[in-house]
Amino acid sequence: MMNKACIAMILAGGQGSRLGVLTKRVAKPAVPFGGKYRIIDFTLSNCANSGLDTVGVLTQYQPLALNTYIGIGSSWDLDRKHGGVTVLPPFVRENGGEWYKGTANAVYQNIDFIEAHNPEHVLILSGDHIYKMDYAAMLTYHKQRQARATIAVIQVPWEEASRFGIMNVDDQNKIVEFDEKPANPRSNLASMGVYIFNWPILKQYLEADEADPSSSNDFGKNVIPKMLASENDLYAYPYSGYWKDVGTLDSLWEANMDLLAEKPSLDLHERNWRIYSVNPTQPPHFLADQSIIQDSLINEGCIVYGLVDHSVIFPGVRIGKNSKIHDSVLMPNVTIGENVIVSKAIIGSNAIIEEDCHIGQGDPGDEQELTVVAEGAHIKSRSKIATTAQV
Amino acid sequence: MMNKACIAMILAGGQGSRLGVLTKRVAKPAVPFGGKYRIIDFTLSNCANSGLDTVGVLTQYQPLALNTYIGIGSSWDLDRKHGGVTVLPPFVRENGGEWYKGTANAVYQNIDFIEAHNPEHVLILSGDHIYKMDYAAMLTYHKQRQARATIAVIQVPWEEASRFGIMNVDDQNKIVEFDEKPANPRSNLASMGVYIFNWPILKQYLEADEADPSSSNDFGKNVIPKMLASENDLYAYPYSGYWKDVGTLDSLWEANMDLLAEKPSLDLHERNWRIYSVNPTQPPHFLADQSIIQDSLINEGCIVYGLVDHSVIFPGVRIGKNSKIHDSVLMPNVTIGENVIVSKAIIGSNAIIEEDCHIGQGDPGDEQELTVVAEGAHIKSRSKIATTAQV
Amino acid sequence: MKDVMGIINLVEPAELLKDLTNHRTLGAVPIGGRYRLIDFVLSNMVNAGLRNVGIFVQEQYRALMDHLGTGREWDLNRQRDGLFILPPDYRGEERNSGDIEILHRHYDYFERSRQDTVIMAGTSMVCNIDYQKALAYHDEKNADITVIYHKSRGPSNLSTIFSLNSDQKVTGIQVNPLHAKEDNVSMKMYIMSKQLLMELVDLCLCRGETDFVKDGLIKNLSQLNIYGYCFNGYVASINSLQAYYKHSMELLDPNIWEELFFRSGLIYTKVKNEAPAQYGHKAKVSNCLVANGCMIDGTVENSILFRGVRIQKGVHIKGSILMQRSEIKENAMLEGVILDKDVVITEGKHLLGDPGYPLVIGKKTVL
Amino acid sequence: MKDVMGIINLVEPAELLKDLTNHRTLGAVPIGGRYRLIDFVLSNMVNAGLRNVGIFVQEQYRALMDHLGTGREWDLNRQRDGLFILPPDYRGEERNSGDIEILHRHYDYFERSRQDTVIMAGTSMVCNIDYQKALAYHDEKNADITVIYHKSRGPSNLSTIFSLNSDQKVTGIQVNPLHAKEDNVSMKMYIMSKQLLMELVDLCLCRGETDFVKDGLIKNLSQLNIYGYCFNGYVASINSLQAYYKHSMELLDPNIWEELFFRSGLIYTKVKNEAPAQYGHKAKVSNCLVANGCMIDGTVENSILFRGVRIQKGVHIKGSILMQRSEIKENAMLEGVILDKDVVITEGKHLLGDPGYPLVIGKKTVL
Repeated sequence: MMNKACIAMILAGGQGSRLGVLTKRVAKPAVPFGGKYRIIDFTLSNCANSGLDTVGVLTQYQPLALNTYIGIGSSWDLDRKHGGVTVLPPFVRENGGEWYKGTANAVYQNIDFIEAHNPEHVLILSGDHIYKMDYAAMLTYHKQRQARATIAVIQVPWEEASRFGIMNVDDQNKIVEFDEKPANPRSNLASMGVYIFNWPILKQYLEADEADPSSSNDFGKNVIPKMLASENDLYAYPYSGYWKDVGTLDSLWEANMDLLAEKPSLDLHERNWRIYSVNPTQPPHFLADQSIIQDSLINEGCIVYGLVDHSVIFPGVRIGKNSKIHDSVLMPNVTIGENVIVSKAIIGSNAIIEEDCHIGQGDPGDEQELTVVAEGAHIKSRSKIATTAQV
Repeated sequence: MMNKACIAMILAGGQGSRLGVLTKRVAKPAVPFGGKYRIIDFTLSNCANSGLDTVGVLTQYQPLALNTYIGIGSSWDLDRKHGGVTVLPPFVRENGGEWYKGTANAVYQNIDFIEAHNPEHVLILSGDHIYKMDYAAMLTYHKQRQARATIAVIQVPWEEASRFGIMNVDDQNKIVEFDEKPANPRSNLASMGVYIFNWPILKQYLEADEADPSSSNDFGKNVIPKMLASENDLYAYPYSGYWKDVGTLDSLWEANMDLLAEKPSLDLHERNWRIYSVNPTQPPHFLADQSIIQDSLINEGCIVYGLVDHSVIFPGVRIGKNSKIHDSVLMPNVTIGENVIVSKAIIGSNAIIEEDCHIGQGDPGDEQELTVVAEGAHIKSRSKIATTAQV
Repeated sequence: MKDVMGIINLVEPAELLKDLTNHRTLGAVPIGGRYRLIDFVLSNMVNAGLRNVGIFVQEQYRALMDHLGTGREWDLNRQRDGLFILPPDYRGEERNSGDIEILHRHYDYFERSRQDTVIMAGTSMVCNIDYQKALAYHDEKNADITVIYHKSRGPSNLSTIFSLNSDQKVTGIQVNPLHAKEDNVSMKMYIMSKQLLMELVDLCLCRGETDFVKDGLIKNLSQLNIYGYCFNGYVASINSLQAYYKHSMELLDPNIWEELFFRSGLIYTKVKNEAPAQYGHKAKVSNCLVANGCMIDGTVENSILFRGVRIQKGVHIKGSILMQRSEIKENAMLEGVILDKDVVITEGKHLLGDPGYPLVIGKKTVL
Repeated sequence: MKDVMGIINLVEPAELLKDLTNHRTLGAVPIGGRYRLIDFVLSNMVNAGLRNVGIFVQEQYRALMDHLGTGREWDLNRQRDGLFILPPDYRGEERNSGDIEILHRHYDYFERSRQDTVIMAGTSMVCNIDYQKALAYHDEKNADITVIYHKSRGPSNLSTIFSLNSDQKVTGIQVNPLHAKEDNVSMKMYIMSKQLLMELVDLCLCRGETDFVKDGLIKNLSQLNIYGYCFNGYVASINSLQAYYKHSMELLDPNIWEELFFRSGLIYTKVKNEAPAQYGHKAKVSNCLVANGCMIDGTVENSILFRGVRIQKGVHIKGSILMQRSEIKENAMLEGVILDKDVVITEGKHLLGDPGYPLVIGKKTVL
């Protein structure tokens, strides 16, 4: 097998419990996003577009949907003879099996997989961020500086900085300090959870981390701080562009709404950096005579008789006559009956909303909380769902 | 997704500890066999040749080699858009993760996978048997008899019957009794570990089995006996042809030697029932001027300067001048120096035997025990390895 | 299940679609917002379980090869069986016309294939048909050949018409009659044994005959048991530019949309990884089919927009078909127009065609 | 890494291989026990990281299409880029000969491709070359075109010969000279920018010229910076039946075997799922290359056996090349013979050719 200069390991094992009902049966990276995609599409497409052709996806929680979705990787042109996508679940060794204890432990347990490709560098990625990034450019940056590790960073609003892992850097972008969720941040450069390591060095730290019983075996909490304590050449790679950690229902909703700006900062139409995904087999959508659509994204296979305003509509959605959808996200195959009002809501896949329902707290334009209807829910006619609680 | 009439579940999780050093780093279904194949190729090829296109492979022990080997299933033409091969490792649910406790539990834990394909029938297979079988014919048999379950059986020599699960059948092939490894067998019809179930019925029994705390969650020990106790219509499907459970080193060696008969009962050349496998990229093998080859199988990429007699040679093997190989199996990329004698041995992949070594107990033709050299072993020159112990 | 192979015969008169077939074979003509004509017959075959499909092409088939690629979208990228594009591969000698010769050139493809039964079809009949039912009918009738037809009372001069007796046996065949008495219009789909097809091809060729229907079927009608299988679903026969426009507009009926795309199976096509269609603040769109990748900020009625069409503010479009990546700049107005791929309509331009004579603008035109 | 596309030009004089190219293009000629000529150049390109390869075919390319399939074996079955077989796709008009016209017919393929640099090669030069080194040389010399050559003192009448100055700049090109002074033999591999290739093709075409080397290179030699890159490895130039036989026999040298199949990368080919070769009790085989699927129970010396060859008891074979699925019945004797695919030699038959004039038995012959 060819020596692979750089391979990518995508951490996709998290349950994403803050996404509530949306992750009851699927892992967070498999949650639908943007009218067409699943969250992990962005990371996988970044890999494909960056020319990386060996990608390990570390799964643990409810992997079936993700496994089935990733399949043989052909949607991202990653169905390669050598390399390609490999889904890496926990497994049993001669002396028994062990679940992944943390992000670093997950990679540690797959040292054999990495060594089989004999890479110079390993790129560690999260499967649950929305962004477009050329990892090849980051690798060049890493090599030019002869860094031991490089961490991609983004400027976040100062008031949010304490939610992130914050880097303090010198004028060469060398990292001098790393604060995980600092109460009083001294910089607003947040780690994006995108790391490039020289493999021999990472391997050594993973082994040391594993041997440390007090470690929680996490990259951000353990491995990076330990590296910073003993190594000099860790660099921050400044990124500017759209980046969103869709860790909560509100941020998931916001990220969807971000796509509806006149010139969204995340351009899904860019021809040289396509976001690949599994394309369902659906005809173009049909808009009926009485339909009104504006400021929205609509995918194929939908039939719309009603009004869609400032919303994101996934494939196979049916919207009945006189129904009005405002500021909402309708996931695949949602059925909306007639005379329904949906306002600031996320409706999970395959949910059925019968006629004359009102989903959401108030009228469009009002300041409201988000309403979430679970995957597969069946809301009977004339129901009112207007709570912050998730149905 | 189309309703799949029948899907196959291959049990490939076993460690195969009786194969000793050969399964230290790979699961038993991934052990090389027949100069070219891995054991699981036979089951996968049977599936492909029987027209089954949805196959789940249940893995647990050291799955990396198997995962990498099966890859996207394209070697067996199972890289399909719908269905194809899916590797199914244990995983974590909302309430935690659980390893596979037994064969029945492994299938139980993947009920979601099976239901996603909505099959009428489920075929349960083992990944560690060597045989060719048309499962479509067995399914027809099952349907014709309107059976609840059908179990493939083969006549074994009476003196070996007590090693197997033995079926006692009536003159309609209806199973009246099942004895797991009986001391005094009343029939010599052994279960081949090939079962067809009507899915709704199997599901019900799997759920009942799971609820039974005293069960060891095994098809042979628990599910089949329970079914027999309460159902009428279980049939035996008589199979005649080559079938071998390569559960021990001796049986693995024997199965390899079986291929060297003038008309082997397992025909690897049959054009209408090809055994598919991952083909390494190797040129035709080269036999030098002084080489002598007889009664042997030799794969591509080998260079032979010595003598090969009644042996099975995998790809990439190099055999030096004046070396003699008798009654042996040389797995991929073994290097044999000059003046080496190998007699009744299995040499694991990538092993290096330096010049002037003697591997094996005696001279060819003598009654000898099998010698096994581990994968990657490096035997220094002038060594004598002649123990039943595995190096 | 019986093992059946598919033959898609692209030796079809394509000139009738005028500008749309200038640089592409009939099967490659775009339709329905994201498909090409061949997608329907090919998907129907795949949905009926066929795993070996040979596509006999004659000329202008490059766009078709691009579209089909490795056959992955139809799950036909296989080691054994799969999708075979069979070009004529001339060497020096003069070409004849007619499908017999093309079929004969690939005799070894038939020999090599393991299947006994053949479904042969063209691409001009757009429908969603369950071939399994027709195959069952073929067996039940013990027919030598089963021809599939539908009932249609339109002009017959571009159709093949069958006469049938009460048992559905074909008693007469007329090719392009000016005034047909019957309304049994051939869908140009044939089921027969591979053996019989090979015999008919060989027989015709050695007599110097060229046409499968006129020479192979009509001349042997008395010796063959040919039965008609009536398909009752929606059929769009794309045999003229007018028919192309008319049937395209019919897709704006949600019942036909449902039937054609979902009835017996899904219709597969090449994947493009386009984002969902984006509607701007000024968008007013009604009674339209819209594919992914479109960006719409104008008014569009009764129209079909293919993938990646861009419509700016102030634009007004009625009763038109806009193929892939058309771009309509501010304040342009189109009615009764068919734009081929990559057409740009500049600011303020007005174009007006007629449903009976739609205006076709050629590929890559900037107007 | 630079993004480079590959062009494999099959507009090559194939007649020189006589019976072996009766029904196949040169690139499809079997060689080395399991390969076809095209496998070498295609694998070299893939091993150098090329992900977009266009294969320009002219005629008799059906066997080639079968062999290449979806491109999976070369990992070129991709959504973006991949393997493109580009047939001439004539429409009515008369064909010219020459590679310029074929290249021009697929101008849009060049336009559509994202790569800036092109490696163009034929299939007659069998070698295992690291194109990355040649690409680095091309950059270092800042060449307009880099031509790859090797040193060879054989007869030059079937070769293109370069004259070079001390800086390796090409100062003269001779096509098939009877008596060449230099030994810089072209390997018919060219590196240049896509832009320049398109310009040269366009320039030649609009002047009515047909040949890339004679018209594109020689006539523009003074305006272009053409540099020669010398390849020092093993090269088999398959330009005649004698050369085919001679170079095939050279593969029985283990050093050449190692170099050709392992040196800079592996050589990929179509997979057949044959069992390992089986040697019987009476087998006596020495100095041979043997592919999988063979069953041998006779004596074979200094020969090459392709996949699935069957050799019965009492057979004696010397200095011969037996292609796929040849079957040699008991007591037959062959020497200096090339059997094309699927040949059957019946019991006791004797055949004797000469190394300088090997006897070729055509495909599917039963003798």
